[in-house]
Parts: sequence; C-alpha cells; structure tokens
Amino acid sequence: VSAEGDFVPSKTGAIIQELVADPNAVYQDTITIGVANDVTTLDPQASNTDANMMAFELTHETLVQIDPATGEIVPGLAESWEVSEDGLIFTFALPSGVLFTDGVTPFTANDVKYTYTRAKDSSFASAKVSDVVDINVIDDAHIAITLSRPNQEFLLLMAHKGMSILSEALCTADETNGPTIGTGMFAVEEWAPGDFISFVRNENYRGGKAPTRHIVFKLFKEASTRLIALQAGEIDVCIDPSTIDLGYIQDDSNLQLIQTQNVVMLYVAINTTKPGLDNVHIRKALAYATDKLSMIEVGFDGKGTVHNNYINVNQFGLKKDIAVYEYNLEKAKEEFALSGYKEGELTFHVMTDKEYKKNAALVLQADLSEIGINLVIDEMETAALKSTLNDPALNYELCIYQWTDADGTDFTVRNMYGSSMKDGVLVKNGSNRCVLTDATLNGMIDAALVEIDTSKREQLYFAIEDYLNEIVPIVPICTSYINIGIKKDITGAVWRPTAKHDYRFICIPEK
Amino acid sequence: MTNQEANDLILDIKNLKVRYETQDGIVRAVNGIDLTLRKKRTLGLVGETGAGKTTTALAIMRLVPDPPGIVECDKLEISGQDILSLPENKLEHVRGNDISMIFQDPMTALNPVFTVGDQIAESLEIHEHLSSKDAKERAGDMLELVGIPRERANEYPHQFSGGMKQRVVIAIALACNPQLLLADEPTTALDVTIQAQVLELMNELKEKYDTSMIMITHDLGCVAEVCDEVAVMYAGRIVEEGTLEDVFNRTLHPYTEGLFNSLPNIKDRKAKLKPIKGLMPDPTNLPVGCSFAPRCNYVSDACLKAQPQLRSISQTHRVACTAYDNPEFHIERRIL
Amino acid sequence: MSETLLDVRNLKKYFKTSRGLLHAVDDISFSLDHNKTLGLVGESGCGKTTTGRAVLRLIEPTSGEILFEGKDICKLSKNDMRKQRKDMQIIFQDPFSSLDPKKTINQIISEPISENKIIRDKRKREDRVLELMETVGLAERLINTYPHELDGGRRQRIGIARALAMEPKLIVCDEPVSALDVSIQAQILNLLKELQEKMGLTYIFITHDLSVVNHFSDEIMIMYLGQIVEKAPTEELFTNPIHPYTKALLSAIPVPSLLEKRQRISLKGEITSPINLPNECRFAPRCYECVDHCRIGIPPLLEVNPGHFVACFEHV
Amino acid sequence: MYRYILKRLLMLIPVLLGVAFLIFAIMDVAAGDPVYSVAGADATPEQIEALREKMGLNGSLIERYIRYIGNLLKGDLGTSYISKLDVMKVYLQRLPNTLKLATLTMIVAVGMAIPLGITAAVHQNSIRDTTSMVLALIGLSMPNFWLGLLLILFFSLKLGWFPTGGSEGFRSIVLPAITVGTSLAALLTRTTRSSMLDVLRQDYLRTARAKGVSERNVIQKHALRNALIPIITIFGVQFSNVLGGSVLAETVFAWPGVGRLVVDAIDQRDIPTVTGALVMTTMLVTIVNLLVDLVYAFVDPRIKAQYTK
Amino acid sequence: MEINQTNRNQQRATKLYKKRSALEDVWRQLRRNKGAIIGLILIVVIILVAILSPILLDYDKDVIGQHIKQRLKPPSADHWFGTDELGRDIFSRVIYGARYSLAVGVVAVFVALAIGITLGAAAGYIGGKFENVVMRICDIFSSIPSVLMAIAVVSALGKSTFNLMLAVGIASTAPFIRVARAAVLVVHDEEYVEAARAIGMPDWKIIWVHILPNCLSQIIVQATLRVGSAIIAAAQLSFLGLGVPAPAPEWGSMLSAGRQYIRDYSYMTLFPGLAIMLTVLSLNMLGDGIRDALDPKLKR
Ligand SMILES: Nc1ncnc2c1ncn2[C@@H]1O[C@H](COP(=O)(O)OP(=O)(O)OP(=O)(O)O)[C@@H](O)[C@H]1O
Ligand SMILES: Nc1ncnc2c1ncn2[C@@H]1O[C@H](COP(=O)(O)OP(=O)(O)OP(=O)(O)O)[C@@H](O)[C@H]1O
Ligand SMILES: [Mg+2]
Ligand SMILES: [Mg+2]
Repeated sequence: VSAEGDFVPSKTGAIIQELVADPNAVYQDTITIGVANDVTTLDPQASNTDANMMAFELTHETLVQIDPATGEIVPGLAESWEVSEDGLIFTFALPSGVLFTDGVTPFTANDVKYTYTRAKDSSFASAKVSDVVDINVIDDAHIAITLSRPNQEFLLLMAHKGMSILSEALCTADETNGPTIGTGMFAVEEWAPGDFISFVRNENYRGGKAPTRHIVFKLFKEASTRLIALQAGEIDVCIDPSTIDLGYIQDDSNLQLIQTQNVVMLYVAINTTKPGLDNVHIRKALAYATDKLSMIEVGFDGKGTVHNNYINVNQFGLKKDIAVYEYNLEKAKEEFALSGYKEGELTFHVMTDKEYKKNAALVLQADLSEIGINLVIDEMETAALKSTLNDPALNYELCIYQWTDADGTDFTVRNMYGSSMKDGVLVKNGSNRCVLTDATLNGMIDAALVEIDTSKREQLYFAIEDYLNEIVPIVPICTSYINIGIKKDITGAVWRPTAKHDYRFICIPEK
Repeated sequence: MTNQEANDLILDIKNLKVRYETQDGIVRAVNGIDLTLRKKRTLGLVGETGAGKTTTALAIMRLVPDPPGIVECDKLEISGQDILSLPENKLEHVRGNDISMIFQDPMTALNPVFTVGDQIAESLEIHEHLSSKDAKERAGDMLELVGIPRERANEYPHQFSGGMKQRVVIAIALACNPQLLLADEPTTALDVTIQAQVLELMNELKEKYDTSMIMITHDLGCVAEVCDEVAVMYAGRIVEEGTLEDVFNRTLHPYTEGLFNSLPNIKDRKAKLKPIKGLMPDPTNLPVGCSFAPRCNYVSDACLKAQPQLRSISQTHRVACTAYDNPEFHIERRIL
Repeated sequence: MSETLLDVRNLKKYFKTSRGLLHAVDDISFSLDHNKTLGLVGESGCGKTTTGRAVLRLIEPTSGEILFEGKDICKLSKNDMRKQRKDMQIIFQDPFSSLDPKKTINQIISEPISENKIIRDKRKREDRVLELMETVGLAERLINTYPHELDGGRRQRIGIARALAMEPKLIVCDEPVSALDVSIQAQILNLLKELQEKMGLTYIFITHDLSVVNHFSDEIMIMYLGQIVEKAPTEELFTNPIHPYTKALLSAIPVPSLLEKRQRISLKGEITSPINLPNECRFAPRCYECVDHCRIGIPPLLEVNPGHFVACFEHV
Repeated sequence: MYRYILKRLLMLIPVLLGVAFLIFAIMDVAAGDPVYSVAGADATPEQIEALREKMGLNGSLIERYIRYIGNLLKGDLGTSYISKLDVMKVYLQRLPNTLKLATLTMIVAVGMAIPLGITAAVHQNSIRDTTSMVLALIGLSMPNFWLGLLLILFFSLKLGWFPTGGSEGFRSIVLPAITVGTSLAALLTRTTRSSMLDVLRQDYLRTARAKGVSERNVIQKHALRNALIPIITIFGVQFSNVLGGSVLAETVFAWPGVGRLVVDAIDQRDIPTVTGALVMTTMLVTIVNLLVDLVYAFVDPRIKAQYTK
Repeated sequence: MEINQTNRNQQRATKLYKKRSALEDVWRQLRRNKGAIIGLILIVVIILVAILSPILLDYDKDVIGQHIKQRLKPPSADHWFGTDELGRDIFSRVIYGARYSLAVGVVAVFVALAIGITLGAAAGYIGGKFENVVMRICDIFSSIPSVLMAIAVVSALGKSTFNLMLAVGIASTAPFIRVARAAVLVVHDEEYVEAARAIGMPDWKIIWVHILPNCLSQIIVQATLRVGSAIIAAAQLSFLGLGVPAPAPEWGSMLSAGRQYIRDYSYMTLFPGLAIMLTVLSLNMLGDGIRDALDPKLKR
C-alpha cells in the first residue's frame, strides 16, 4: 500500500480512540453514508455480504478483532485469552457488567456458548466452528473452547463478524429480532429495506460513547446518482463511486477521495466438471485468452492491478513470481489445438451479475471467438447467480466471480479449491466454484494448515499455488481499488481493503 | 304587401345559400331560398332526406357549423331584427329567447349528464335572469305543460322514454315564449300513438302562446295536421309553396305530385304506388338545369338548360317549373 | 291454392335481464297461407322483431311450436335447421347495418348460394348474382362496389337480392322500408309486391306504418306488449276495428289529405315495460274503455267474425 | 349503490387469489432455488432442508399456495426470505412514497393535459392543435427512463436545481414526478382531445347553443362533463399503473417506492415480498378502479343507474 | 377524337367494374394526413435499416468489435455517434439495434395479438361462463402492472431475446383481449351477422368471415400503436438488465450501459434514446393516421 497522492493509510483502532476520546469535542449529529448495496439482514449468522458486515460491525462485537493497521488479533468483547500448549483449548476472559443494546439484557459467558452452538446450524457460520468440539462455561467471566485439531487461524475466524456474540435470552425470546441485538457501539434505529438503515449510538457502551450519534446507510443503486448526492451534500460518504467519475471528487474542494487497493480478487470460475472445461488445455487456452488489462480498462477505467495468483494479494503465502499466463491469443490457439476440440465446437455460458463483470465477460467473449470458442453471456441477478452456484446440481460452466480476503490463507484455499470426504466420496467445499475434488490438493492444504514453522508453511502455500497454476481451475483477473468519496472533514473511519469498512468512530468534528 | 302584413312578418329571408366545404367536394345544401312567415302561422317545410331542410333551420338560428358550413344570405330578419349582422354575444340573447328550435332526434338532443329540470331551467336563467330556484319552479311548470309530472324534473334523460324526451325538448324550446319555433321533424322518431300526442300538444301550445312555427318534416300527413302553409324543398331549393290547400289540392310541381303518388292510399288499398323514379342528385354535383329534371315525367329540353325560377300562379301559390311556361301544362294528379 | 305454409302455436320468447324476465313475445299463435302477406303492426318494443326472429329460429323460442310446411322446425337439429333456412329468409330494417361493410355486393349476394352449395361453379354463380341484381333492379356495374358507396334504397335492394338468392318460400320483412324516403319506399314496396306475384312468395311484413301495411298485406295482426290484440283480414280490420288499441292506432295515422278531418282517439302514456307484468289485460293501463273486469286476467283471442280475432273482455 | 360496491369488493377475492397463484407459478418456474441463495455457500444438505421448511418452500406448488392463502386470509403476508421482516410492514413503509409520487404525477399530468386537450379539440386543426398534438406524441414516444436521465443531466447536473434522487423533501419528488407525468400527460392530452372532439359533435351541444348558452359554457359546462368519462377511464388505468409500475423512474431516481421493492425482491427471489407486494398492489389497483367507477357514476347518471339497479 | 371519347367511357366503365377495396380507401384517407405520411416514411426507413443493416455492417467487426484503446470517444468523423465503453462504434450499434427493437416490438405484439384475439373473440362470441372466466383472467393480468408482470416473466423464463418478446407479449395481452371482445360484441349484434346466420352459416365461419374482418381495423390500429409501447417496454426491461443478452446492440441495453457514463459521455445515452423515440414516434404517427383513416366519424 503506497501513501502517495490520494492514498490514505488506514488508522489503527488505538489512534482513533485517542482521536475521539476528547470529552469536550462536539461532533456532527448524523452521518449519512451512501451505499451501493442494501443491508439485507440484521442477523450476523444469516449472511456474509459486505453490506451486512458493515452493519454488524456497528451493532455487534466478536470476542476478538483484527487491528486494521497491524493485522494482529486484539481483544474484542473478550478482554484476554489463553491458548493451551497443544493449541486445542482457547480460554477467553470476559468483561462483566456489559449490557446488550436493548439496555437491559446482561452479557454472560453463556451467550458465547449459545452463539457458537447456534453457529453450527448456520450455513454461513458453521464452517468457522467446524473444528470446535466443546464449549465450556467456566464461570460468568470465563469460557473455554476446545478444538478437534490445532488451527493456526482459529482466532482469525473468531474475529469474523459472522461470529458476533448474540444474547441467548433475546434470541430464544424472539427468533427474528433477537439476533439483531448485539453489544456493539450502535443499535439499529430504523430499517427500511431498499431505502435506508439508521443506527443510533449505544450510550452505555463500556469503552465510551461513539462520537457520532446517528449513522445512516442510505442506498443509492446508481453510482452516478450516489456521487451527485455527495456533491450536493445530501450524504457525507459515497462508497464506490463510478471510476469514470473520480475526477469530480478530486476537483471538488469540499471532498476527498479515499483510494486503497482492495483485496477483492476478480476471477473466472471454471466448472471443471463440465465437458470441454474438464480439459486442461481448454482451461489454459482460457487463461491465455484472458485480456486482463482490457478488462481492467473497461471495468475499472484502468484503475486496477493484474492478478495472477490463486490467493489474494495480501495473503500469507502469495507467490510473487508465479508463472504467468500472459495474454496471448497465439498460445491460446496452440493450447486449444492440443485439446483436440475443433473450432466452433465449444460453446460456454458465463454467468455475470454486475455491470463490470459483464464488461469483463464481453472482453473475454471477443477474445474467445478469435480462438474458436463461443461464449454466451448469461446476465443474472445476484441472487439467481448465487443460488445457481450453490445449488448442488451445479448447472453452470463459467462465472465471473470475486473472492474477498477476509480470513486466513487456509480458509481461502480450503474453501476455494478444497473438498471433503463425505460418505466415501470427495465433495467440494462450499465456495469451491471450480468444483475441484482433488485429493492431492487436499493433502497439501491440510499439511500447510498444521505446519507451525512460518517459512515452511509459506513454501507449502507456494507449492499449492504452483499446483493450481498447472491445473488452472480459475483464471484470476485482477484486483482493483476501493474508492470512497468523503467530505473533507470526515475522520475516524477505518477504510478496509476488503471493502468492509468500520464506521464506529466516524465523525465530523464541529468547529 | 300591406303595412299591416309587413308588421306581422316574423321571419323574412332572402336568397339564403348554404354550402358545406368538405374533403369530398362542396355540398350545396341550400341554394338561394326566400321564406317569409307571418305571426301565428305555421309553415311546413317538406322534402326528402338531404333536401336541406335542417340546414335551412340551422341557418336561421345561425348555428350552421363552421367549418365546414358557409352561409350566404341577402336578408335574414326576425321580427324586423337583422340577425345576420349580430355579433355572437347578441345572438345568444336571440337564441332560445326569440327563436327556438326543436331538434330532429330527441334521443341525442338532451345532455345525458344534467337533469331535465336543469336543462329547461338553463334557458330561463339565461334569458329571464331568474334565480336558479325560480327557474326550477318554472321548469316544473313547463314540464306539466307538456304533460310530464313536475316531480320528474330531477330525473335524467335516460330515465325518460322517447316520447317524453321529445316533450322535454319541446319544453326547452318553449320555455321563454319564443316568437318563432323551428321544429325539425319533431315526431319522426316516435311511434304513431305518441306522434299523435306530440302533434296535438304542439298545436295546443302554438295556440296558447301565439307562436309562429316552421315545421320541418317529410311526412305529408303531419303537414296536413298542423300547417297553414307549405314549402316543398328539393335539392336545396323551394320548388313549390303555397297555402296548405294550394299544395295539397292544387298541386303544381311534378315533384310534389311524385311525393303524393308514392304514398299508399289508405282509402284505396289496391291502388298501385307510383314512385318517383331514380334518386336525389348528388349534392356535390348538381345538374345545370332543374335539379328534378332527371327524375321528372314531364321533362323537356328547356328543363335541362336553366334553373327554373319561382313563379306566382295565384296570390299565395308559387311554383318553380319551366313547364308552366306553357299555359296549357298541367300535371296528372287529381284530388280524390 | 291456399294451403298453410306456416303455423305458429303458443310461441313464447322471454329474455333474462338484470331486472327480471322480459316477456318479449308472450304466447302468440297464428297461421299463414301460401303466397299471402301477414302484416305485423305495433308500437316500438312490442315484440314484432322478436316474433320474426323466433319464427325463423334465429333466436331460440322459449317455448312453442313453429310448423313450417307441417314440420316443427324447433325440433330440427342444428344441421337440419341450417338446411331448412334455405326456405325461410329475412330482410332487415336497417339497410346500413344489415350488410357487411367489408364485402362487395357480389360477395354479399353470392354468399347464401355458395354457403348452401346451390351453385358450385364460380362463373355460374356470378351469372346468378347478375340475374338477381337485375330482378331487384340493381345496375350490373355495381357488382363490385361496397355497400357504403350506395344509397339506402339500393342497399335495401341488395338485402332483398340476398334473401331471394336461395329461392325461399317465406320471407320475414322486418320494417324493410321505414328507414327510407317516401319515394324510395314506394319503389321498394312495388318491388316486393312484384316479386311476390312472380315467385309465389309468402311474407311476414313487420311495420309500424299502418298505411303501408294496409296497402301491402292480406291480413293484419296487431301486437301489444308481446301479445296479439287483434287479427283480421286487412279490409275487415280497417273497416271494422274492434279492439280499442286498434281503433286508437287507426285514428292516429296522419293522412295526407284535407278532405276529411277525423275524430282522433288519443291514448294516454306510452307502452309499459314488458318486465314483471301484472296478470291483467296488457292494454288496460292506457285503455280509454277500461273497466274493472279488464283487470281480472289476460283476455283470450277469440274469433268475432270469420277470420277476425280480438282479445278484449269489453268487446267480445 | 352499496350493494354494487360490496359486489365489486367481493370480486376482488378471485382476482387476488388469481394474482397470488400467478405470481406463485411464475416464481416457481424462475431459475434459481431461493433456498440456495439464502443458505450461502457452505450449507449442508441438512441445513438446506431445514431452511426450506423454515422458508415454507417445502411441498408442491399447490400445497404452498394453499398455505399462503391460508395465511393471507389471516392478514399475514409472510416474512421476507432476505430481511426476515414482515412483508406487510415493508410494503407499508414503501407505500407512502409511491402514493406521494403517484399523486403528484397525476396532478402534474391532469393539470397539463385537460386544458391542453380541450384547447386542441376546440381549435381543431389549428396551430395550437397541431403543436399540442406533436408535443403529446413526443411525450408519448419518449421512454420515461431516458427522459429521467435527460432531466438529471440537465436539471441536476448542469443546473443543480433538483437532487437526483432520494426521498426527502419536496425537491426530490419534482423530477420523478415530471418523468412519470410526461408520458401520462401526453396520453391524457390525446384522450381529452379525442373525447372532446367526440362530444363536440353531439347534438345536445347544438341544443345548448340553440338555448342561447354562451360558447364558453357550452364547452366548460355541457361538453366537458361528458368528455370526462373516457378521460376518467384512462386516468384510472394510468393511476394504477403509476401505483405499481413506475419502476423505471424509481430506479433512475432511487425513489424507494413499491415498484422498486418488487423488482428488487424479484432480483433476490424473495417470493413472499414479491407476492405480498403484488397482491397488495392488485388490491390497491382494484380499489382505485372502484373509486374511478364511483366517480363515473358521479359524472354520468346513466352509469349510476346501472350500479344502483 | 370520337374514338378517344368512347375509349374513355369504356375505361370509366371498367373502372367502376374494378374492385375498389377497403384498403385502397384507407390508403386514400391516409395520404391526406401529413403526420401519418411522415410516420410511414420514417418507419419504412427504419425497417429498411433493420433489414439492410447486416449487409451494410459487419456484425463481428463493426457492431460488437471492441477497440479498447478507442473507448469513450465523443462523436467525430470516424465515429458519428462516438464510441462506447468497449470502444465499439455507437452509430453502427444504433443502426443494427433497429433489428432488435423492431423484432421485439413486432413479435411481442404478435404474441399478444394471437392470444388476445383468440381469447377475446371467443369470449365475445360464445359469452356465458366462458366469457366470464376469460374476463376474470384478463382482470388478473391487467391488475398487475404490466412492467412488473414482464419483469417477473423474464426472470422466470431466463434472459433471452425470445423470452423478452414473450414477456412483453404476455404482459400486453389483456388490452388485446378487451379490444377483441369489445369489437366482437359490437359486430356480433350487427344485422349482417344475423343475416349470415339466417343463410345457415356455421358459427365459426361467421366469426372468421364476418366478425373478424370487421374488427380487424380496430385491432390493426391497436397493434400499430402497441408495437410502439412494446418497444418501450422491451427497452425498459433491457434497461433493468433483463433484455436481449450482451453483446447485442439493443437500444435499451445501450441506454442502460451508458447511464453510468452519463456525466461525461452523455452521447452514449443520447443516441439510443433518440432512436427509440424516433421509432416509437413514427409508429404512433402512423397508427394515429390509420385510426383516423379507418374511423368513419372522422372522414367528413
Ligand atoms: N355538417 C355537414 N357537413 C357536410 N355536409 C353536410 C353537413 N350537414 C348536412 N350536410 C349535407 O347537406 C345536405 C342537406 O342536409 P340537411 O341535413 O339539411 O338535410 P335534411 O333535409 O334535413 O335531411 P333529413 O331529412 O335527412 O334530415 C345533405 O346532402 C347533407 O349531407
Ligand atoms: N336480445 C335481447 N335481450 C333482451 N331483451 C330483448 C332482446 N331483444 C329484444 N328485447 C326486448 O324485447 C322487447 C321486444 O323487442 P322487439 O325488438 O321484438 O320489438 P319491436 O316490436 O321489433 O320494436 P321496434 O319497433 O322498436 O323494432 C323489447 O322490450 C326489447 O327491449
Ligand atoms: Mg334533417
Ligand atoms: Mg323491431
């Protein structure tokens, strides 16, 4: 991450807390954030979209959290923790006197147990607690969690917003509304799905109040409209303005452009079980025919970085010098020739949802037609696309999709490429969009997970990447930038490369 | 014409011409007619469809739709008042007040969204400046006058039968005691028994209010019932006019004769009908000579050359037929 | 030859309406001989058209028998009925709506011929059309014109030609001249008369114009509110009307003559609604001779003179 | 009259049942099993089944339909698959926005259309007539989302007079109302004109003139009231279209109305929301139509007579 | 001279003999209407463009050929309407797009027409229970706003050109049912239909020979006017991303793609928008003209 020009380094939580700790400071009452995607649920275990994560960040807390600056695990709701020597038992010390935002329900160790048990039934959270075999409430302030095997990334997983602590009492009383209440710095005030959601600050928060009283996420689906709203002063923050319009922010003396490289990898997911696509030469031909630079040009107005790896840019074990499939139609044709298919014989469908993905698909379509492969673009709504991907029938061929690094490298490779044994057969893991069921690869992933020596572990991930580079289950395309337009005097927000920004301390100091 | 007679003149028209300029050509609907009408007299205007009867009446009301209608006239006076030069706002005082018109089709002549009482009261409010309450009261009187219970004033036209609607139309026309009433086929759309009722009513009212009337019809039977004088129109011209007796008993024009011969005779049911052959000429393309010539049994070369002018045969009786250039000429019709 | 062509017995036609059962034709019986004309007279809405249509089974009668040449056409199947139609035709009142505006005269007149497969050859069919046109007095050159290009009289002639095309025995003429000018009316009446003589046609002639019916029919039937009130040979009816309604009708005819001033009988009010009728003489509410016992029921149609039937309690 | 209203309201029932069934059937055919999109990538088959049950997606189409109708009768439109919120609540949240937009749109449209249409009819074939008809044609031919974009381009970006979207304040409703109102005004102008032309040919206007009624009153009193009837019809149809159908304007202007709700819900395969919102919209549309019919009766006594009998 | 005269007479006679169809009549009326003629010329040009565009343009090269380096160029001599986000020539795309929009409009209306006329005519003629059921179904269809209806249908059937046509067609069926039924009801009571029955013509033939031809004019007018609204409806769906799949140059999807560039590259939305407007405008002008020509009330 460079700090030139518009690039603004993220601030650590500590700095922020210092900044807003001034008891005499006065802040603007309400901050309105123009968002592109709707908050769809207030139950942390019911979804994992960026938009929802940002809401949970305000309303809920996890036991531990990641320091945005250092990437280190720091205390969250838990005050401290201990790990047993074998790495299997995690004991957390919990604060007392904490209330949920309904203002009456006290937080206890039982709530942690309840939350983690409930997570096992959640299709979104269950993978994170799959290693947990026992949860032992020692007393009101202590809880011990036992794992089935050592997991170097366990705390990282527990920092995921999907593991936000819920109240057992509230959840059992009201199954729908109970999970929406957390111990966070804010509580939901009003929610009009499709329009806005507003949060009001938790006046009883144990670490001191948030500087801003109300935070509103207002939905603007149209990027250009969203930016205009910022320029007109209707909103204070504009998430993800159209790259083509960034100049308007830079030219406006009242506004500031926040730009950081994101860790969202755009890639072509290949269903390797489909005829044609099960042929590695065809997949290599796809890789050679992918004009990543043009895709960046068209999709992000040139503001992006070509990505050739199979894990995300800032993840542990990224192999910088991985062999690259340069865009080269001649090579693509050679590979195609090797596949044994004839020109015009293959037609693939590629699923897209967003406009920039469609544009990437259009570029790919034009190039593939050069080597004799027809590409049909199926534009779908996000929900339909997701359900097609998730449907065990796996009725798709190609898909332009994205992977956001939020968790560890193991989580990424295991989910994107791994499979697990069920009833004697290998079944792909949830996010394994390329439908790989490769025992060799699984072995490599498992080995890397348990390796304690960091450099050896890094080497193991390099090997995994090389292995993947040979079988080409996906074609990585690029990462782009997080762009945010804000009012100049806004401060306190943590702009994350995962696009899951932290607004807890966002504020505009009154002069 | 004596002075007395001139003072008596309710309607005086000279050389009225109306043409409709349409996309299909110029329809010459009325081609230079003169009409006079004295007080308390009723004139029957008779002729086939398209002869220009309605158009004449509309021209008198100055209601010929423009476009496409164009009216030309040398003189148009009602009770000595020149109607031709009146501006539109003055005309509004004349219409419904001095002259009224009963329209051809009672089914469409009433506005479906207002009560019949309101529709009668409207002209009273306009011309007699009555308050709406008084006007309603008078409207009720008018309804009773035409034989409809006054309670029905609050009903709408669709609640009335054809005969009652026609009476309402008559009530509207008579509301302000006009000097001249133009009745355009007031009974054609009605059943015989109702027709008789309406004709009787009109006769009564005419007596009561001393109204002069032009009765437009193609039914010679009706003419015989109510009219004092008759004018027979053919293709926009008057071909014969005179008193009722002149025209009925001393028929002169071959067309008038043809009309009588076409009617089944109620006394002699075996008698064969003698229709006029052929059809009315195309009004966009009238023949040069006598318009009736192509259908006339007595046609001669002279008929085809020039328009016959109206000539007086007696003091009251006039005819437009070239054949009467020959003093020997007479038509076949004999009165039974 | 005076044999019965049509015998209608207890014909009823009721319509269901939102306000109740509408008695359009309520139990009428009559018979009609070959080559004769029956005039059907009455006020608007009294059921003349409905009678005519029911007799041809263009609408299904509610009940009753219609014997045509002795066979009950109400019992015929749809197919047989279609064949039967050849013998019974109709001419409509409105010469404007009774001709399909999208068809040429040729098509209109030849339709019944081709439809009933009378002449299959197209050429010959056209010859027949020309022949028919000549019969009704239409110029040959009009063969390919459309109805809207013609005047009412000519259009009515087309309607007649169409009815004649199948050489029917019975023609129902539903006010064929009331939309026409007197001069044209006379032309058409003469034509119909001629055709009757030439072809031995039998007519049911519907009209509300008594002078026309007087001129045209052999026998007259006066209808009031769906029922026959009086039926007699024409001469008899005009010289000796019995039913008060008939008398009023006759006196109401405006006569284009100054020779006699007749005494007029004027009726009050108008024909009542044919829905939910009380069980009394239908004419009673308007009758100027009405007495108490007129209201006890519906008067039967009884023969007072040979061939002269009247339905009135007072006068029979 | 009351019986008529009651009858009409009763007729609503089969229509609503039909609408619900139609939507059910359509959404059933739709690609993408909603369970999978709700469940997420890592769901196990057991979790899927549990979720399916919880979402009420188990059983055949007919079974689900019957269950839905059962709940509907209790006034329960179900809860959204996505937000887990009560559909009724969400719908009611959106409704005021839609009503606001629809009302203003209609006011704009009617305010423009009726005077324009009357003028055009009264001065048939004049310059005024031609101009207003050409304008109306253009208004009718302009896709309203494009018009919306142009309005944004000009009034928001170039001039900065109105915001480009949002639902706060009067200023934000102006552009959407103009966008939706334009094509409507165009349609209404044409209807007014042709209806007026029709009426102007009627004999009863001649009767009125013959009575001595001034030309102004002939038009404004006698003609207009009769001409209103077809105008009301179009008004009714369009009002109901605006109620549910101004999706495009809502999209362009980020106006959180009912149309947008339905479209988003369709995107998300949120069947309860789609069905619920459409059922409610249908109900509203029917009620609006009923009101329109009652207005008819008010304007035209002949129609009133039909209702009362 | 003499001969000439008789010749002319003969000509006149044969002319009278000649069949003058109702179509000719309509055409004569239409010719007098300036707006209709402009509309007709425009629509003919647009249809020609649609038909000829594959000959004039190379689809792969001109229409979907990408030139990323040339992207987002404003109108110039090389690119009359500029280039889009993929460097494609907007002019070529607008020209080629006529094919899609017209096809969608026409096919959609055809679908609606086919369903609508069959159901509507049958309902009108048969009456009774059948009519009731059809009309209730019609109510159901028309109480769901048609855009929403079309959206639902497309998302159910999946995005494709054909489904788009089908969806727009189905969504606009209800008015056709209504029009057809009303027209049939009017004609049904005409005396010439009764006359046809009187000569023993079977019902189906009466519908086919007498009723439908007489309703046709109304239905044609409806259809012409509805093609315009179908084009707009299709464009709306495309705008919502439910239209003709990429990279086909459908106008609505071009508008949709152009909208995020509206601030700096407004020509991307201007030209496809104008194209839609022009097409619909000319259809409306023509449709109005035909309606006026067919309406006997307006003849005089
Ligand atoms: N508004 C008009 N535009 C064009 N031509 C008209 C108009 N009104 C009447 N005509 C024509 O003028 C001629 C005379 O019509 P008018 O209505 O005066 O006849 P009429 O004698 O009243 O006939 P009828 O007995 O049918 O009422 C006819 O040929 C008619 O077609
Ligand atoms: N199809 C129908 N449905 C309901 N009522 C009908 C129908 N046809 C006719 N009627 C009613 O039946 C009654 C008799 O009608 P019909 O047409 O036979 O009268 P008419 O004597 O021919 O009258 P007109 O002289 O007006 O032609 C009328 O009250 C009419 O309203
Ligand atoms: Mg007239
Ligand atoms: Mg009749």
